[in-house]
Amino acid sequence: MVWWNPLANAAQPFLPTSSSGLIVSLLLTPAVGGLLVTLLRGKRASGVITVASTLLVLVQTLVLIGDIIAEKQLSAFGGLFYLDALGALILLPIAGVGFVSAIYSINYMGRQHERGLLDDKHITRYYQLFNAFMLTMLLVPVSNNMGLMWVAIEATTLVSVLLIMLYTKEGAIEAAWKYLIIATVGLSLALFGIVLFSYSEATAAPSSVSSAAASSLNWTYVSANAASLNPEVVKFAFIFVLIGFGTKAGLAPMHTWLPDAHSEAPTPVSALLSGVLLNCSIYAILRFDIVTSGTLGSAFSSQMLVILGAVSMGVAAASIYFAKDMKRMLAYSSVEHMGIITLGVGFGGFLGIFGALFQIINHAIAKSLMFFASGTISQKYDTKAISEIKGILKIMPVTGVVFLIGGLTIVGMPPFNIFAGEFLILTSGFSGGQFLAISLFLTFSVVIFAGLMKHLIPMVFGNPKGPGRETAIDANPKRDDMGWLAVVPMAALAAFLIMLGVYLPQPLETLIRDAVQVFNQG
Amino acid sequence: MQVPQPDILTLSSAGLLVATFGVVVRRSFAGWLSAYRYQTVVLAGTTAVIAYFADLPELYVAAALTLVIKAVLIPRILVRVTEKIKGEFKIEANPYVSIRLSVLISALLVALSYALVQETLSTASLDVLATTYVPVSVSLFFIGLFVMVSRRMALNQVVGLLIIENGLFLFTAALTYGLALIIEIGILADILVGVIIASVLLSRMSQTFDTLDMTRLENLRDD
Amino acid sequence: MTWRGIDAESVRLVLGALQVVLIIALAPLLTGIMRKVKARTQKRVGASVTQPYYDLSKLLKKDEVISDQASWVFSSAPWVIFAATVTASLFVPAFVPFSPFSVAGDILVVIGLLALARFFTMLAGLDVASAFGGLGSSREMMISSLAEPALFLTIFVVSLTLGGTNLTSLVGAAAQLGTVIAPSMLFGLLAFFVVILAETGRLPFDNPATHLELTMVHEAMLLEYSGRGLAFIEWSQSVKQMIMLSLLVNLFIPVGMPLNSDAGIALPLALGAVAFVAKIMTLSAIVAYVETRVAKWRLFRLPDLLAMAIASAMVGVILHYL
Amino acid sequence: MIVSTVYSPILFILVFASFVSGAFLPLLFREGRKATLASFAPSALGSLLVVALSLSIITSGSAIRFSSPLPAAAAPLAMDFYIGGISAFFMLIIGLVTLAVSFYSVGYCAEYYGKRSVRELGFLLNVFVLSMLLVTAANNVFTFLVFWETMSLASFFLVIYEHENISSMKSGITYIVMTHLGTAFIIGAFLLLYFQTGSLSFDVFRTQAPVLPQYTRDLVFGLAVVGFGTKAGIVPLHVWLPQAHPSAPSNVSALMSGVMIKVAIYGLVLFALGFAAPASPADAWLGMLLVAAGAVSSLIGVMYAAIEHDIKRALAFHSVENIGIIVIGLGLSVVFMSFNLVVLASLALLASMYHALNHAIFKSLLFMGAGSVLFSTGTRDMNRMGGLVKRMPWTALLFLVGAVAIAGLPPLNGFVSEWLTFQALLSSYQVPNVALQILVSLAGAAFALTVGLSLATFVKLFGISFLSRPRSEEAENAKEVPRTMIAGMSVMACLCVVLGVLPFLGARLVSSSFGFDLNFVGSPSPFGPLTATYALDGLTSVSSMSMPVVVALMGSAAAGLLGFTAVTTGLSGKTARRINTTWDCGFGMLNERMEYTASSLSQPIRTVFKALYKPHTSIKREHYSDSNVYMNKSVSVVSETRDVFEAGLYTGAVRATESLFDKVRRIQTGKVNSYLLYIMVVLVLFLFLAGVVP
Repeated sequence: MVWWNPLANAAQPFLPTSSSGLIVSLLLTPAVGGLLVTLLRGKRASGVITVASTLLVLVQTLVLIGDIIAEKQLSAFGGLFYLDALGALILLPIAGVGFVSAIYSINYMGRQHERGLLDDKHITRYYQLFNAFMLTMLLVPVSNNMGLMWVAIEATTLVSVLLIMLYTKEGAIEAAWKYLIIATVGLSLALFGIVLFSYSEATAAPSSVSSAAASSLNWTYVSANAASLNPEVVKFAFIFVLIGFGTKAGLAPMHTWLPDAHSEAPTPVSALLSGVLLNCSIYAILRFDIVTSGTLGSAFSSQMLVILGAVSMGVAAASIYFAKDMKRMLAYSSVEHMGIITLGVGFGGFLGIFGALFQIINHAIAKSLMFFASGTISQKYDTKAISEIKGILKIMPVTGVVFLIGGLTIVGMPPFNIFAGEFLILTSGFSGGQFLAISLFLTFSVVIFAGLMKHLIPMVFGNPKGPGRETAIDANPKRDDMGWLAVVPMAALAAFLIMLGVYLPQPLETLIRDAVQVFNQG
Repeated sequence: MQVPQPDILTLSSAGLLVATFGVVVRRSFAGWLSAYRYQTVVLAGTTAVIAYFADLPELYVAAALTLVIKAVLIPRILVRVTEKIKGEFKIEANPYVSIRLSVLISALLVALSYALVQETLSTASLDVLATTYVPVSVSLFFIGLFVMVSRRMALNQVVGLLIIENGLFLFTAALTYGLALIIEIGILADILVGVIIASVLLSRMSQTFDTLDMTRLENLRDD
Repeated sequence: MTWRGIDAESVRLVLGALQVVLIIALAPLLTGIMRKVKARTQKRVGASVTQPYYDLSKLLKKDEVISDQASWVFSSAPWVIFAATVTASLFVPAFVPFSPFSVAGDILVVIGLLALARFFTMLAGLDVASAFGGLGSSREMMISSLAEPALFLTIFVVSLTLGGTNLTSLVGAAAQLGTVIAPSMLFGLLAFFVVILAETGRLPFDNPATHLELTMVHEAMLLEYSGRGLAFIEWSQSVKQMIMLSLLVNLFIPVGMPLNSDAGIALPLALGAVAFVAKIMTLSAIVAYVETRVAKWRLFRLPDLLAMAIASAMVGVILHYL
Repeated sequence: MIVSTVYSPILFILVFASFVSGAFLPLLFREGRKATLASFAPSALGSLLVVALSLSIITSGSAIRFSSPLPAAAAPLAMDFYIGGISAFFMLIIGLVTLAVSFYSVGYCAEYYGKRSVRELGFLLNVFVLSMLLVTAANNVFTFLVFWETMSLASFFLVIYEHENISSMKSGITYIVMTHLGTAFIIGAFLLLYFQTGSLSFDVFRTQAPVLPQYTRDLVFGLAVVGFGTKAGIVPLHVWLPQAHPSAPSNVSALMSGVMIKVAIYGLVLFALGFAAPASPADAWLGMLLVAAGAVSSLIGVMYAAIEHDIKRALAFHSVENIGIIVIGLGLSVVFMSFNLVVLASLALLASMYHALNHAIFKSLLFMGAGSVLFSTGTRDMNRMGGLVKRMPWTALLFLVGAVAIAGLPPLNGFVSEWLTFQALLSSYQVPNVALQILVSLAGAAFALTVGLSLATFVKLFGISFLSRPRSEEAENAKEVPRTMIAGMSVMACLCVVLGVLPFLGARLVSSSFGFDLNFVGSPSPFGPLTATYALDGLTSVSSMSMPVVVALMGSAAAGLLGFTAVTTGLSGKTARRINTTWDCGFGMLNERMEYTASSLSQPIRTVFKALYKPHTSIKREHYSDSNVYMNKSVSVVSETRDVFEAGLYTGAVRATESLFDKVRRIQTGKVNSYLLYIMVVLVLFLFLAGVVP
């Protein structure tokens, strides 16, 4: 049952007829969007164009997913682009969060403009970069070639650095610099790994030395031949890839750039960075994990993944507990969730992978919601300091409620979706007998829960104005949620959080199941 | 394929290492840049040699592109962008690790790289190109990383990064005779854009912070 | 124990009813005897042993003076206290080794009912807004709550030795054991004796003969009562004393107690009743004598005494198990 | 348990629908009385249905089983429900208390009109009750955990309902964090079972319980005790309870103390007698662990209650005490079960569950009573109350009923379950293990002290709050609460009387819920006695207790006394009653400041147990002039006691954890160089690891 059929039918005249063409048009959409923004230049127009282009991306993604569910895999452009269920699963949050973020941008960037923090030129550049960012991210899951994927991921770094640099204040420059340096170093490690992978094929089949250069870096080829790779080389290749993409995915202790970059970026971008971009790197790790498991068996990569996952949770727990800055706290929470996803993949088994993939979607929704809410809140209070923000519910009732829901979600409270994912991961950990990792998981999640509640509850509840507290909130603040364009995206995301907590729609379930299948076939 | 002469290989790898050490021992931006340029030229030559022996015309293109982008364009961009930056910011006056110790450590890293390659890739049947260049490329990577870790000046870190990229390129060329050309172009484009962005950041940094010393960029931290 | 025969049953019922009437009627006499013994040992002549009856009848005739602060709690307390205490007495075998109601209530029910009476006494003390009442309740709270573990452990010892908590079967079992006193029971006896002193407000816990605010416990709570209400409470107090002493006599000193098999026969029953009267007189004489030998203890030394009782009962339990 | 028929879940769906409508209906109305009715009328209806449903399940011995209509994503995420006798028993508790609380809330919410949102309160309260019901109905791990946490969350929001109050918010955070910690342990217990059995269904857990390896059983049991113990408030995991329960609105306090901690007991029962049920004498120590924990909890709970002067906090500490008593019974049941003494195990379980039922009833009654006092006087401090018996006669009477019941005095229900618990403790001599015998008797002594102290505490609670002179203006001007509130309390007071006077009804209810043979408790008549049978050295003796007879005898004693006085006064002429002032030693100016207060009343107890309370007294003097220290202008004495568990155990543990994590987070130095170094180190480390590990 394809529940988006009516939507797809309506969009049909504007879409290429063949599914593989759809991949290309998917990539073209943000490119065209960016071009139009450059040409038209209006503040209002660029926003509308971006929303339209992301909407189009979303529609195309949904159609593509429908096709993937039906046909399992698609390829285009002479095998350069390839999409299967796993890639489609990553595509979904990119398109979804991208669209919501574009809507939110109109309101948020508009207000930043009103307050004189940004001028017209900045706004145009913002929307150009936004489209470029979408393009680079979309490129990651659809590329069949490891090298191309690497290029795309490196490109996301560069574009997002530019987005962070939109502000010229000290923090933004510092964050952008650290992000650029660390991510680039990390990614060059990943490229080492990719080359080693490629080499492991060459050594396995010496006759194909010359052809190795071209097709050997394709997923389709590598995963089919995983068993014949040189195990010794694959082992080291995986370590390089894991640490390299792990840096970009924000796994501790390579996560150091993440809190800076995510907290200094414009809020809609923070949402994309945390909710979507991290997934792209996780996706890369997943792909290489498939190959490595095919060559070495799953024990080796599992061990590495579990170690990194547990460390990430621990570091995130410590930092969340002592957080002072709202957005940094959320950024650390992303580190935590990347850790959880990594743990899920490391635990393995159907449930572990299913949980991890489910968690990718859950986290994308929850974290973008949290960043949107925090953006609205920090605009209202004119600060990001946790101690300065009190009584959100009294000033912004809707924002307060969704912020609370999001907060409870990211700490893994039922009946919200992240709990379901974490439960699956825990279950798989137990069935694998990984008791040390599980007890660390539980301990850290309790610490994170305690830390987040300690910060979140006084922010949401209480009185906005207290004795001895000087904030931008005047004595009798008007109840105001900063416009419907800010509220609607958050409310929609919150609805998804609750729905996915108790009920997973059939198509999404099939998609995740197929993605797990991709995993298990490799 | 023809078996290349060992002396060419040894010479070129020695040249690469010497250029790298040049970056380590020098204190000024101009010095680093010239060492880097020299290294890149040697690298392009080496790639051409590999292309010749492996008989891969694609690799010639990659070598040429490397020469143009890395040896010409990137230094030029860096020089152009950093023109306005005060001279004193371009000098590594007080690194975390002294220059003398840095040289020692770099030498150690070279040894480590050889050992590492010996350890990890011994089972695979490496051809003579790979046995020569892979350890060198790994040393470039480690030394580049070491430079980035031990230096305080932002410009020095950019140079460290560029050395890493060179190591990477050599690694690719030596081990798998390069990636597909389109990928190579993509990588080079990424590097180029990266350097441009880095230089824009550098000039903003010098305006905003009035320094390029990384010790001033420690405001975003948790305590 | 089975008593299926109708005749035996009705005899028991009659005897049991007689026993209850005797307990209620003779309880003030026991108080009088104790006062007399006390006076004698203090080289006083003392009032007649029937003096408590005169007191009661006088009080019943007198007008009541009620505090303007008192509520219905104050006025209902004497009724509740009396009803609870008298009901407790129904379950206690005293003159005869059984109680007709025993199947409906055991030793724990007896203690519960006495606690109910105490609860209302304490509330009544607080109700009249007098500092004395609060003082009495406060002290009673401490003493009674500390006496509770000693009492429970004593019951534990008794129940372990004799089986169950049903009073009739306990007394029957005690008679079965005869004069043999197990070491565990000896410690239990010691603890129970202390508990009786605490529960009935004798020295060194409380001086029943004084109204000094420094030393009062029980009397302080009753300070506002007069006339009929006071009569009820005084009477209940005597009954309670009677209950406690009967328990001690029949559980720990089963000398002369008719055996189960003799429960229906007149002679052993009569002998048993005589033995009981003799024992309880002796015991009250001992209590009275002890009272002349000790002074009232300082309030915060009392926990030491109770702790001793607890320890003693605990030793009893352990001795039983070992 | 024999499942004779399987009901259709239609009644349960109706229950679900009523609570859901209770949650969402008020959102359609404006704040005020209509919204209040819209949320509490459905909840009253729902709880009536729950009572009907659970009673029909219990009496018919049947069960309901159904699954969620929504398809689950993965098998572990399926929703599955099963309502058997045990679930039905706890549902009955929930239903009864919710019924009373729904009535009560209608009046109580009037306090909030115009101040804060009644709609929120109604929403949360309905969600809270519904989630508790669903926890007891859950039949697999995921379902249980989802509703368990929903329950925690809803109650947490209710605790911080008055969130402008900083202390309220703090106690809420303590609560939710501790309860989450508990949940982590519960997850551990469940998933360990999953590891062992390969299934997440409770059905499989039940059937696999006997073949569980010993160490798994021990571990699962331990984890469950810690997990559920946190929610139930077993010492030393109780720290949150006396903070959170009083902070909530009183109708919620009634639900939390009366019902929510019973849901934790349900979880404990699930493990102690089901998933990790004892199989051999080697498991006896698990039961003994519970007995010890219960004894300590009851004692510590009542000791803190004894010195408390905040009426709701005192009641919350009493919840700790009563949970202790329940746990003692449960532990004894486990001990007996492990020696295969089935009859005794049933007796102990009967005692425990009867007390759970009783505690739900009288504790909710008392919290509602305290809420009424709060409603009228606006204070929770007993030192500012007094004289309320004349101003709020109904509340006073109902509170007194609750106090008599909870103090374990005949003829009300508290006595019955404590009698049963005593019997269970006394019968421990049949356990063939001297160490256990002695330990149980020690626990018995602790239990006895608890009972004694709780009597004392309720003298204080009732006496200071309701009796003597008003100690403040608020108390002076207090008025009786609205009729709906009285009605809510009356329901519970009636149940106290019914379950006390007709204990056989309660015993029957428990035994048919838990499916054990009732032969040992006596003949099946509502007026019959409760009986416990002993076998000792061939001497069989019976202890029995018949509360109807006791009540009848008390009535006749009182009637007899009435007759006696009528006769005597008839002989000697009528006596008069005169009203006069309380005797004041001729001072003439007796006022409320001379009365005993809550603190002074409990002062002897505080002195006796000062080793535990560690009271800290500070005296502040102000002089007329600094030169003359003998002329005091004013002297103020502040005496406070600290919770030694909070200070000793938790503060230390939290500090240690914090300092550890504080070190970890400092890796975020702000230096890009060190960040790069981390990457390098991790790389080298992993390469090394890969080289070493084949």
